[in-house]
Amino acid sequence: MHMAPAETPAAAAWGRLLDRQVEDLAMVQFVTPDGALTPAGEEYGVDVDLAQRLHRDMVLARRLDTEALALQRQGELNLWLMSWGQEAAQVGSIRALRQTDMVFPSYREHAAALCRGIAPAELMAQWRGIRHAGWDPSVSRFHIYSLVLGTQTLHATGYAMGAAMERSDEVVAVYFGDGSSSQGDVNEALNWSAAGTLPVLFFCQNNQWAISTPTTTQMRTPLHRRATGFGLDAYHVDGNDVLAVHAVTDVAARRIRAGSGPGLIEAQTYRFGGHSSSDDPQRYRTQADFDLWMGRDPLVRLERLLRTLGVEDDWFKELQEESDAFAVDVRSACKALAGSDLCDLFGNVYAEAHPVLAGEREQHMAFLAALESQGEA
Amino acid sequence: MHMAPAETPAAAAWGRLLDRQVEDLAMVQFVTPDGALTPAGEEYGVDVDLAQRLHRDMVLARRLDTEALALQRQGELNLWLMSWGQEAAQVGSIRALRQTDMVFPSYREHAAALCRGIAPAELMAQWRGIRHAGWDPSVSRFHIYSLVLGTQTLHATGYAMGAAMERSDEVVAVYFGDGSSSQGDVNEALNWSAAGTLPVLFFCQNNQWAISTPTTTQMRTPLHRRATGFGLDAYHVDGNDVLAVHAVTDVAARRIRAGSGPGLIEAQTYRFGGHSSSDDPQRYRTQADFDLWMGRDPLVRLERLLRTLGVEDDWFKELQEESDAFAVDVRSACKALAGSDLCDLFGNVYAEAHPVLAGEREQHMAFLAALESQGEA
Amino acid sequence: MTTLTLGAAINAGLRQAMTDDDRVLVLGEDVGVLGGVFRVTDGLHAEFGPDRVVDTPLAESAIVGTAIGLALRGYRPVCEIQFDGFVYPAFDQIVSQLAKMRARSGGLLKLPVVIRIPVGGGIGAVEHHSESNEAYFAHTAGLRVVSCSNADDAFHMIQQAIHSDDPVIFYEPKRRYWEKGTVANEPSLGLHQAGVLRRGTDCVLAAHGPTVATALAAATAAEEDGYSVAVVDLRSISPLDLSTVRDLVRTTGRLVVVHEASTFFGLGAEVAAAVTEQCFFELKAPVLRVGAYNMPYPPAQVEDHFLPDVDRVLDAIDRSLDY
Amino acid sequence: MTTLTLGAAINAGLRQAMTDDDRVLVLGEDVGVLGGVFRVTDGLHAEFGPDRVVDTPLAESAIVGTAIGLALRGYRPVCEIQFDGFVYPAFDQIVSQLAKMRARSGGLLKLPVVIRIPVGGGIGAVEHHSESNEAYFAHTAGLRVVSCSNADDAFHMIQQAIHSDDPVIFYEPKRRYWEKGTVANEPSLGLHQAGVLRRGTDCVLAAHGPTVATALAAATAAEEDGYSVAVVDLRSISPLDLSTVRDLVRTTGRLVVVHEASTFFGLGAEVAAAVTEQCFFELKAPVLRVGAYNMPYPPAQVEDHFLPDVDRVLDAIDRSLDY
Ligand SMILES: Cc1ncc(C[n+]2csc(CCOP(=O)(O)OP(=O)(O)O)c2C)c(N)n1
Ligand SMILES: Cc1ncc(C[n+]2csc(CCOP(=O)(O)OP(=O)(O)O)c2C)c(N)n1
Ligand SMILES: [Mg+2]
Ligand SMILES: [Mg+2]
Repeated sequence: MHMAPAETPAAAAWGRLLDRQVEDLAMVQFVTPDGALTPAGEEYGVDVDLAQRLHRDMVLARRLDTEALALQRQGELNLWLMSWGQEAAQVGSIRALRQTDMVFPSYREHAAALCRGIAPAELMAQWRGIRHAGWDPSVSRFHIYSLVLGTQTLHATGYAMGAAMERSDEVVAVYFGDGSSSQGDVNEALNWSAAGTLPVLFFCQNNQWAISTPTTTQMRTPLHRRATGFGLDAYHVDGNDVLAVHAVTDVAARRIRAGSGPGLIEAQTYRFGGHSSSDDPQRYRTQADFDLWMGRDPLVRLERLLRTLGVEDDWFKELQEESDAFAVDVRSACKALAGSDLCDLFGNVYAEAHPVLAGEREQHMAFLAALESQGEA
Repeated sequence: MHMAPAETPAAAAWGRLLDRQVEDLAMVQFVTPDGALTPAGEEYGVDVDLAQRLHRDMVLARRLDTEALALQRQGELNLWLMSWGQEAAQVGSIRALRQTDMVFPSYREHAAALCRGIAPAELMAQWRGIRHAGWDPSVSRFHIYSLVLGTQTLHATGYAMGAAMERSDEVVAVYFGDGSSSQGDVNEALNWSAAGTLPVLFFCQNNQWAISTPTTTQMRTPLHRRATGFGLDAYHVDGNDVLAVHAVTDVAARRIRAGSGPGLIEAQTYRFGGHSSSDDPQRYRTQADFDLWMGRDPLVRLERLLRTLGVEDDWFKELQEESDAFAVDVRSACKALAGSDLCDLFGNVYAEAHPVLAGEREQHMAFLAALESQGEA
Repeated sequence: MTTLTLGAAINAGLRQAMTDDDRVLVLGEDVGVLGGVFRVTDGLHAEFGPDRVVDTPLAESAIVGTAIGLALRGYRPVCEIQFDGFVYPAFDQIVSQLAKMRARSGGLLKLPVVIRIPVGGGIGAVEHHSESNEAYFAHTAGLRVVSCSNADDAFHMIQQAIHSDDPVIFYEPKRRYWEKGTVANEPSLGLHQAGVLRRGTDCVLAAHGPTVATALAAATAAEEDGYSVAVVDLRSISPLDLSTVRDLVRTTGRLVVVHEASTFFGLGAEVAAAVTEQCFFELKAPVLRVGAYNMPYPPAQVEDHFLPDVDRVLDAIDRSLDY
Repeated sequence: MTTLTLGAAINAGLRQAMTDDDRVLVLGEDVGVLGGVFRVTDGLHAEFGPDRVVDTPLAESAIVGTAIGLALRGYRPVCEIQFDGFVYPAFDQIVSQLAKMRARSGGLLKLPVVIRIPVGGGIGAVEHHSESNEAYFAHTAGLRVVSCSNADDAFHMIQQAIHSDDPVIFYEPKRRYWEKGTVANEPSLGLHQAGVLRRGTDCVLAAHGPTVATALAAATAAEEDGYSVAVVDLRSISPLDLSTVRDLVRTTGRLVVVHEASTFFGLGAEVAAAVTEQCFFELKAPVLRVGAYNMPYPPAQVEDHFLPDVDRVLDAIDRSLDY
């Protein structure tokens, strides 16, 4: 990995200082892309019922994504960021947490959000430009999306300070991307949570790209290795293998609940779509790369495994029907989404009375009234 | 280090994921506190001439510190931050670099600054409130002090981007403290320089305190371990052992020049004084701690070694005389430091013409003139 | 009724707030064992323990970012930023997260976070330790910005800020920390009300925080020259209590705004624009501004010439009266 | 003389500057292979290579911090911030380092860094993608802040900004990226001069960047109602070219400032305060401001009601004329 230095006596004598490089963690995988169990998968065993539930979560999430992209193309949404390809990472992790564990998502966690009972309409409201955030985090225990990259890792850390103070056995989970890990905030959060032995689970979906920027531009070593350096328990998992993700998250969460401090899971995955509906990934990545990863589709692999394990065709058909019905709901829910008036928003800024804003609201109402009377005149 | 998780089959099976913790690097030491060579020191050998030069640097630096603190107590300086106790870390490292290597200091690197030919008056100007920075970095290749913690690590990284682009064999060195390592900027710099294989040498003086906050509050693992996680070559050295610091810096610099990417040296040290002349360290640390570290004084240890190696009393006496003469110069230089007028500062803000500021300058001059004529009237 | 320094009054206010409500936490660099570099949190660590008075790692973005997380969990964190010039690493968390999160959530979330900032010059400090940055936060919708100038206000305003369900930037005039004043048992004004310290018929001076004393001294000096000058302590910078200022200006027709920050895009501009709009026909002279020149805070040796002082305020009053 | 979109004009200006001087570098997120999310750096990576067009890691503080290091080594870096709302993580490096380093060094160091920011609303974007934050930087001594409104200015101003030995915040009105205009071979104005786009005798509109077109449209509409309205494109926000504005105001006695940022502590306040001070007796009405309300930029669905539009400008003209 390193170029040899000019060999001097000093360098020769002290070069060994550097020998103790950290080894990268092997990636945990239970199911191969063609649906076979790995030795680790065999050892762990498969809970078929769980696997079916996870599969259903993934199928519906993918359907939402497909429908939403289509709605964007039809002009019903301003923008959509697909989680396509990352369903296993999201579903596997969130399903291994308790419903009461608070989650701080980034902005691509639609599959995770659905698992927390957030409705498609609530998810789409933001991208239709109706609201900045569509759901109530106190109900779903799923915080609103954070679009300023990495900021949410500190919110999770603070939330976990509270949990630690209260001696609660909660885990506070936070999602972020490979690109975001270059932000100061994320590193402050890793360090702060480690120093404070806080119950935070950092979950990085390493989908290998930050818009057009590959992970190799962001970092020299894999993120799980960096996390170890900060003193977190780090895990490296095949992010397209929902069973492995679920198992690793389960282990990590147990350790965190037991008080061992924060953990980080790096889930190796790939986004099949563009960064967003505005992005054309062909400008920066190859068809070969895409094809390679298409061969590692999380849904295909689990379906193969399930079929091998004897899940019948009927079950898949029923799921397909459920998914079709869901798609109809998604489309109509999207189109039904109508927003509020600008006038209503003045009241959302401050919790308490605010004379400047109140004055501006009045001014705005007067302006509208004048406009209207002009229109009439 | 970690609490045991509730033992479940999953945890048992996958607990081994965590076994590969990074080992902390042993601290390199050549000279023990009582002046004896360690086996490593024996193996490396002592260049007595170099050792004498380093000792002289340290003695003068300490003298500057003592005088400056006295001057502060007399009201001649507004503030002073001593490098007392950290002379070996600073002198050993900067003397292992080339004079042409650019250095980005923090704010406590007076010993290093003196080695770069910066005059005591230039150093004291800032703390007497005369100027914000007292020297010309293009002459000393020692950037102005950065008081906003950690910001300079990114400047060094950018400077090194230029060096890398030009295929130069420079090293860009940057000093910072243990506390500062919690800042986002420092971690962005570690990551960015590693990702870009840039010739930056990060030098952390871990003096165990950030004002009243101990290193244990800042981080869970030692900094050199974190650096390894980011993919830097990391070194851990006894920062009170000037010969070890010099040797380790030499190795690190050679590797960096050879193109292996950034390195980080963590120098274990202690500040004997308060954080600044305004600080009372007895509020937060114990006498026992202080006494322990007093027993590890970098100057005492090197003097013992030098005497063992046959350096004569005369040499130490001459050095004492030089130091006394230096002290006289320091005091008179300080008192001679007079500043500029506010009026002169308007021209320092922008390199090019600026009508708003020019107008304000005129306004100010008119005000002064009016005031004067009133005074006369 | 008791006599305290301004610094001790904030300390007492924090203690009171922490006693009244155990969801109130204090966090920042060196706020615990040391009691803060200005000793404003002195004794709180001993009294309330390390869970409620948290010595944090050295990272301002994280101080504010974790405070947001704590607030989302129901706590009322009070962050200390050690010096004005060190708030910028937290700017993103303050401006994009703390300020906007309530609006972003459609009014669902509340963020009762207070950020205490010792502010301004006059103590002979090195660079980055004497800044006045209220304009950045006042221009940021979603924040409240207040500034205390004396012990009584300090004691009450810090508690009112903590009681507020909105985020509050709380400025403490560091060169006035050691000035004593009497502290009443009850506050006489709401957090966002300006206080009229002195009535006058010729001209109004509006100031806040560290320059209130300067304005009062200037008013006294002007009196000797035969002018009757009113002084209003704005106390709240966002929202501004314009009606109090306006009422005074309607009598005098003249207003001078005094602050330490650069005048360019500063508080004086907002006050001038708003008052002029509302009192256009009453104004006998344009609203004048006395503040910093458009340059970074200079070295300590010249700060006395840089800071708005009585002479510069008197000069502005003269210019106003000359119209 | 050629016709380009505003975005393509900046691209051409960057290419010209890079061709003229090989110390000019471009760095930012996705500026290389992709050519930026708005394609403003399209083709530069292919033409100048990865050393001079740098796809950076995702860290704004580091983008500006390393640009400072590059500038200290003699380069002239041009940073791209992907969207207005993402400049805040770099705020500390901009405000404490980039802006102040020259003054801190006693005038020894120079920092020729340009920070390009696509700014403002109107493209139906999600939160944090439609902000107008010029006031923060204008209030920061040591920076220059400019804003282009059309292709011709875009082409020349980006080059003038790069030639400047001072740090320049360069605003690009993102909703105007696709608007075409003719580009002259030579600039007609200096970087910090305002441009008079339209003369008029009843009222002056001052705008910059995205609202210049709004102001022009309003002036045209007002003409139909029989009013003669002048329009000035401020172009430079710091320093402000007050003399050009003042000259126009001396004829009309009325001024309305139009911008997308919140009026509270915004550009309009500074212009109002300064112009009122200098034209007190000429003003027939207070300087009026049309800008954002004191709230975070709202969801896209209502942005048309939020952004200053022709109706709101006309309303302000009416109010001004009513005095
Ligand atoms: C602070 C900040 N800078 C820039 C952006 C613009 N941006 C949005 S997403 C993105 C890439 C994020 O990559 P990654 O973290 O890997 O997440 P992914 O999109 O791959 O899920 C960028 C640069 C932003 N949202 N926030
Ligand atoms: C961004 C920022 N925050 C806070 C401070 C105030 N401050 C000055 S020095 C210091 C402690 C620094 O500790 P460390 O980095 O270990 O350096 P040392 O003083 O021990 O050399 C603090 C908190 C600062 N200068 N900059
Ligand atoms: Mg990614
Ligand atoms: Mg330290």
